[in-house]
Amino acid sequence: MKIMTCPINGPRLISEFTYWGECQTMPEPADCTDAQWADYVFNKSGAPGIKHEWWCHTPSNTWFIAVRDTMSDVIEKTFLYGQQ
Amino acid sequence: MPWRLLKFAMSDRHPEPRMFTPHAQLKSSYDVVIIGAGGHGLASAYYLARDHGITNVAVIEQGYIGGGNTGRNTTIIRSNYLTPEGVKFYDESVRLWQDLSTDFDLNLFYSTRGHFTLAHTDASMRTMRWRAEVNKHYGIDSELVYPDFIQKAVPSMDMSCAGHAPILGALYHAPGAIARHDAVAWGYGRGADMRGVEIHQQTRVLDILTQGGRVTGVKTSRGDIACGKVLCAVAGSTPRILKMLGLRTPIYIHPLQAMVSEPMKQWLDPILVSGSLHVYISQTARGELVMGASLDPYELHSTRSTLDFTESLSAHMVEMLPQLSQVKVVRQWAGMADMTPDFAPIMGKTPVKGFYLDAGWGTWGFKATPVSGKTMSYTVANDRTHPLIEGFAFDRFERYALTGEKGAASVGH
Amino acid sequence: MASNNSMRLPLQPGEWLDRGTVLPFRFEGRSYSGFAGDSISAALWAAGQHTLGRSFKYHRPRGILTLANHDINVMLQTPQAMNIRGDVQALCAGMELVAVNTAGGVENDRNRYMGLLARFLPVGFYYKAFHTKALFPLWERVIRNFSGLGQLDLAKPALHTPKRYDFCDVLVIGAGVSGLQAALHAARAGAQVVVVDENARSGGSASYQLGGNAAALEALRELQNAVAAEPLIRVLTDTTAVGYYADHWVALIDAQCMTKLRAKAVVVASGSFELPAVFRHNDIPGIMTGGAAQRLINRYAVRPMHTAVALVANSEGFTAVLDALRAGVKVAAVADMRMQAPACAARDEVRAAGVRVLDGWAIYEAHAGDSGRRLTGVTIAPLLANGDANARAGEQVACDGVIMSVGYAPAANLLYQAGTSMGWSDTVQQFVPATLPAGIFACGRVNGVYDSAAKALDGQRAGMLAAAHCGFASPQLVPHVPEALRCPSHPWPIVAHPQGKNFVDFDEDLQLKDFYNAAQEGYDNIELMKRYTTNGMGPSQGKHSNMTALRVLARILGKTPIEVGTTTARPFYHPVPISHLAGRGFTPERHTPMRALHAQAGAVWMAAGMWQRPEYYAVAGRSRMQCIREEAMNVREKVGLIDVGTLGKLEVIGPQAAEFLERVYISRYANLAVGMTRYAVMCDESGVVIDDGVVARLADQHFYFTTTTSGAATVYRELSRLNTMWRMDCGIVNHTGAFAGVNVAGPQARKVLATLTSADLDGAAFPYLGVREIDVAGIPARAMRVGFVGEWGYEIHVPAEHGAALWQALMQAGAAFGIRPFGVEAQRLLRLEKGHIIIGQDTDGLTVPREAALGWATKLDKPFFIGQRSLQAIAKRPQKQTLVGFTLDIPGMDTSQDSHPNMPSESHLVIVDGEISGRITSVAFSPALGQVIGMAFVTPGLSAVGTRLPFRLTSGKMVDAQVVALPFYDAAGACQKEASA
Amino acid sequence: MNTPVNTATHAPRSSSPFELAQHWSAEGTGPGTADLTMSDRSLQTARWGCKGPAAPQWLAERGLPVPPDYNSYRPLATGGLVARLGVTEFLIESDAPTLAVLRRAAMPAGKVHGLYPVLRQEAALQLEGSALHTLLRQVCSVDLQARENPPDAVFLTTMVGVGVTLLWRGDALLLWADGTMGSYLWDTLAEVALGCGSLCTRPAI
Repeated sequence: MKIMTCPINGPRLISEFTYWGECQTMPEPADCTDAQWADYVFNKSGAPGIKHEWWCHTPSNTWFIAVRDTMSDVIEKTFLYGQQ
Repeated sequence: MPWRLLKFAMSDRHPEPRMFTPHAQLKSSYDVVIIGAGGHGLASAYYLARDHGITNVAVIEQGYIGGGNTGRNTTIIRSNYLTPEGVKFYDESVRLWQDLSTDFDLNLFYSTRGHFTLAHTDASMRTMRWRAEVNKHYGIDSELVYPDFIQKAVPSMDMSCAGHAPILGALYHAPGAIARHDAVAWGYGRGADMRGVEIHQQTRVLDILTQGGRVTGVKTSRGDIACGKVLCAVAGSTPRILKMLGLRTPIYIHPLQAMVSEPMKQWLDPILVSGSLHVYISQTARGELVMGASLDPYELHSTRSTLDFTESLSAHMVEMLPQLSQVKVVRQWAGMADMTPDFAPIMGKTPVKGFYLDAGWGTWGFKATPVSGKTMSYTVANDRTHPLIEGFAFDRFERYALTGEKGAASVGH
Repeated sequence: MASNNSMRLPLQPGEWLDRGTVLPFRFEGRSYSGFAGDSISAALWAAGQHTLGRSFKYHRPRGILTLANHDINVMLQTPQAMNIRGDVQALCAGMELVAVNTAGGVENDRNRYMGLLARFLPVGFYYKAFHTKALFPLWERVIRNFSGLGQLDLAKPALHTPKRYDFCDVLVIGAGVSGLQAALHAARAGAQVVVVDENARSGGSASYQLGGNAAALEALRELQNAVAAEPLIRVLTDTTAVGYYADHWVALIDAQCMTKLRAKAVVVASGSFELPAVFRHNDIPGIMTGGAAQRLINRYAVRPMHTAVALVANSEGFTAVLDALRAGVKVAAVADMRMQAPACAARDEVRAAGVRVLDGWAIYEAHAGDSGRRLTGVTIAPLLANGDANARAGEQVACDGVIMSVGYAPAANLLYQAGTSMGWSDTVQQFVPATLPAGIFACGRVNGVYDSAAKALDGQRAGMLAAAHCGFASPQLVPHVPEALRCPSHPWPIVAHPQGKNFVDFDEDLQLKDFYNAAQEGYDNIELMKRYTTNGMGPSQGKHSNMTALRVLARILGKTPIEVGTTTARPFYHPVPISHLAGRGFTPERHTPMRALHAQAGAVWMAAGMWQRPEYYAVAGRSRMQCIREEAMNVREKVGLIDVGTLGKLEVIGPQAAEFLERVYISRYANLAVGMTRYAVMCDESGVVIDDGVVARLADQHFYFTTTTSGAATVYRELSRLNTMWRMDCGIVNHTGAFAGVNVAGPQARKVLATLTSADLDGAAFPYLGVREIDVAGIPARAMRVGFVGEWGYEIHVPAEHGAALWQALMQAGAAFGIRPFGVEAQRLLRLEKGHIIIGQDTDGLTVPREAALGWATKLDKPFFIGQRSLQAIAKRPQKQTLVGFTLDIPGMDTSQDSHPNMPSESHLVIVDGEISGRITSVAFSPALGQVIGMAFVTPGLSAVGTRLPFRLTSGKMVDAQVVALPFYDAAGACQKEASA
Repeated sequence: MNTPVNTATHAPRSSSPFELAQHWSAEGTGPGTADLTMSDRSLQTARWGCKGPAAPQWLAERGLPVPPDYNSYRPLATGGLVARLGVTEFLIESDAPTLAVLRRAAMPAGKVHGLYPVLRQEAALQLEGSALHTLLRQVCSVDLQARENPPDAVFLTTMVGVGVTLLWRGDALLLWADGTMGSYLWDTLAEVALGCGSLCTRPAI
């Protein structure tokens, strides 16, 4: 099974983790149109590429960021939010 | 012995003509370019040529005919959906399915087996009754059945699922069927080919050319093509193509895996699906058991296999059907499912004039092959959205007008 | 009739038999005996039994082909198991074997006439006919009855085998000479090594390819001893590496269980598959590969045949001939397909033995007697430049066996799975690794290395590099492996024949012409050809046929094999029983600390996610529904006790705790007074309702709040993520499992609690919706005045270790007041009477607050909350549906019954003017109100109080309900709070 | 208002809230002779926890040995231990009075900025014996006996589908899991253990 390396708990089976999805930047709710907001809520950059994603090591409830190639499934690095 | 087979006995040379004409190169322009020679793309080409007289069409395929999800799915065909738009759409599809073998003069092994969606909780019983009521309202043969009925259909099933998830009932859909998936693409391909459509395999789309928000052509690995209309029917590759046009959709790609057993004598008539256990199983005409589960848990644009998939699928299978312990699995594989947030496809026109989308097929695309071809060919030919697919419009998300199919896709098969 | 052992040889130097242990068994009703160490096929062959199976499509007699673990000519059935492969499956005493897929036995299979129909059954025949809509179901039944191999025993109980995890530095797959050398040198560098081999013993081809020279075994024995003496090496025989997965995760299968092994590096030394030659009738029993003949002789001490003709194209073939000669086989002729065969010792030895060797000859066709069950001879003929045989110049040679040794295909399945890109070597005429992924190494035949000295060096090289990859000292000197000088595989081991029956894929009965015809029909792409012909789709997954099919396609297209490419090699390398994959199957269950007490009280359990909860408490002589209604009435009239410990229980602490809650729930909490609680609804970003609960403010910076039972884990996880991102000055604690919780409710609730606490329970001191930290029965507790079930009630939370004590204390104290425990169903009824929704039942995946009558709770004017912006957008759009309450009178309904023909169920539809206009989300008979009540989503036009709602029942019958205002019971809330409040 | 909620020594406690007791010594073999001994420590030692950015400093100020590394532990002279779970969360096992002092100092929640008290009600087990290796190979995907593991390591992982906290104390493996999973975990480990040899189950002594 694939290994994911939690910045705190180290390398573990990826089944110990919960995938959330790609990190997004929220538009300022006050000054964006309904359509812009819907784009943020629903649309994704679905094409393959190297993405920053939220992952959680479930047993320890550790959230972190994984930089992953969604084509090759190679995980380039993982780090705690804000530490990169 | 049907006469058709006699030909083979009589003639020393193989009498069958070529199904797909090879084309040395692409023409400089076509009326319509269809990206993707899977079931949906070829069906659209077929109906464009047959029903709308548009034959100057090129189907561009980066791999080979039917090599994508058409050849990787578990071939289940049903129409017992949850929303009116879903039910009407898939019902039309099932109607078309039943005549395809004759239309094509090619046996698709369309086999009506009956389809059980098992419910293990009262919550899912509510969903099943909801689906049954909506289905019946639109004349679909679909009903809520109870354990005794299910046990009769599959006497060897452990109704308690090893005591972990007792079966309370099921949605039974008598018309539920399976078919030989590759043959569907071949049939549509041959039909389109006979009517003058060009199928270009091993041809990769590099870019889609536009001018003033309207499609003007396609750049491919074998040269550029001018065309006013492009239909994109590429399932797992959809986001990659849309990126060329700067179009954003909610579509996300997760692998969907399946596995197949050694052949054995027939014993399983119906198709079984369990939402709670996330498994489904049916037996092919060859005697193999085809088994699948729910989507992989994270985005991946690859068809790699995982061991944990076979482990959890097997564990759940054995709870439901203990005798499977002794069955051997010979092969596992995967496809790339293009999922949407409301478990309904995205079909029809897009913000780019002349660019039509047939995507968001997640885990339910195979059963929709004929009706997608029908409705998309209509939409492309008339530049007018076919009534059956109005609910699946590209812009429904920004209108917060999602379809309510989510409830139907506990496990989307 | 008892069997002889006519083909058994005297003791062989390397044999695997324990001749002391005789194993009697039965095959197709006849008695046989073999020795411990025999494979089933070997034991039958030793007894002169030649028809061991029937082919898949034409039901042709089949015998031994390769004996290499992928020989599906022999698929057997016992009362215990199906699809047993006789080629390597160890013989056991008392086996009751029959061949699969025959009608009336393997000798006189009534389906053999299928062979006569061959002309009518061209490639893809089943696509070409039988599809008249009316007739297909009939044809299909016929086809389904023919298809399939073994018979599944439907009565067989589940088998629970354990699964193991394992770890090592270097995993070596294949215990042949190169694999053992790799293991030895990796271990000597300090690596922990595991070696696996699918065979019963290590040694690989070196253990049977002796070339008539038993001394050849000595070198192997030394190597095996060196490995055995190395403490860092574990050798696992009878163990198959069936799949390679990400990050060197390899599935190992043995008879007992699956082991999931994590290695730091993997050496693939899996050898090669010997390929059958293609000529007419190449499947008659008696025709086998050189490897099969040598395994029979040197492992199982069985003479493969009396008189042989050998068809060879490599020196391995001559070693097989030498082994055969030593075993007393008369070799009538050797047809060497090569025009000029390179000099080779074995070849000279064969000539020296007086055997006739014809260069540039091949077998044109084989001849059978005894209705195809027995080989009687072959026609050999010289080859023309184009690879065809010149039949006219041919001659017939009598023989009862053929030894084929014309080439190999690498057993590269795991290399492909690992992502190796393979290249083509003209020198050895096979695919060899071009680019290996990090940590993957290959050696031996799979790496294109065939000469034994070179194989040893190649193994040493791979072992040293693998150890170095794991961080052990890099080797000073990595041995150089000499280039191959000879070619073990013939580029075209195929002889065309006008009448066909020259099989390429034995699993699927595919003949040479099928491939030409498929290509003619347009399936001239390796993947399409596979799918159309079904080549490689059988049980052996094309291990003996894929390479030949690829050669045929390459010739048709005028391309090189590398241009044609291969089909994707996926797991499994070898079939795996589902029992092994399933293992024990762990299904975690959660219980509150009151579990035993519920059981004593007669709880009937229901699953709520992982939790087990009392649905209701059974009472003798009462129906389920009676129990539920009586439990509910007892709450209305006296007092009831329910275990609510499964609710999610979270805390948020810190200066920004209130602000945090305001951002994740739709209501306000900054203005919530200390000591008070407030209902809380959570939405997702799109404004859909996803969870609800109660927020209690214990201190200015300390909030305790509940979530739904099913939502607890995900809500806690998502809140943690949000706070990781928001960096607010507060912390979230998950106390779901740490606290037990009960709700004591009913007119007598206060009196019951009063007997257990010193706290002031007066409405003024402890008002409705208040929260207090008090002692209950000496247990420190958090008590909340809640109204979920619509009576005066206290939700009491205590540390889990005191949960059982709390429950017992309340039941004892309540006895005098007629307390009864009530379950989930009674609670659902009670809350319905109060018009309280249940998230997930009275809402669905698209419900926004205003639709679920939660508009009052939604504070769109707050600075921010999750879902707010979407709700603002949605607010501008027309509402699709509204949740309303309804009542329905069913005159003369027998309330002791669970249901009534006129009683609607949840999910029944509202039908107005033939259109679907709504759906019931909750419905029940209310004993308190004496009528059927419920909630339904309806189109806004139907939401006005008094509107008639026509429901369609399952039967199709229509019943009318009335829209009424919510709640149904005690609208003023007089029962649950003091008049003043 | 806001008196600390936690294990109060005077409060009545059910024999074992995790219902492990009923299975004690079901298999009969004595601790000395069994291949595997499984003990229920749930109620044998008092337990308390806290987390938050201020936690390490705060514990140090109270004279507790704060493990410097994430996921490591320090033994207490009294026989208990301080385990650091991740970055700023701590699980403390000690005698009730010691913990009561800590608890009072931390309460009411919010009093100490950046310190969040955690009520610890885990099922706590101890596993030891010659068959332990065989058992772990079947239930844990982490190589707990790997050469490179530091002796004071704490592991947060899953076992038979349950989130667990693990550490080695000598040859014995200490295990904590959510109390509501306690009986499932106990039963399942016992079942697997029986497949690995003789088993002795008992309350911790």
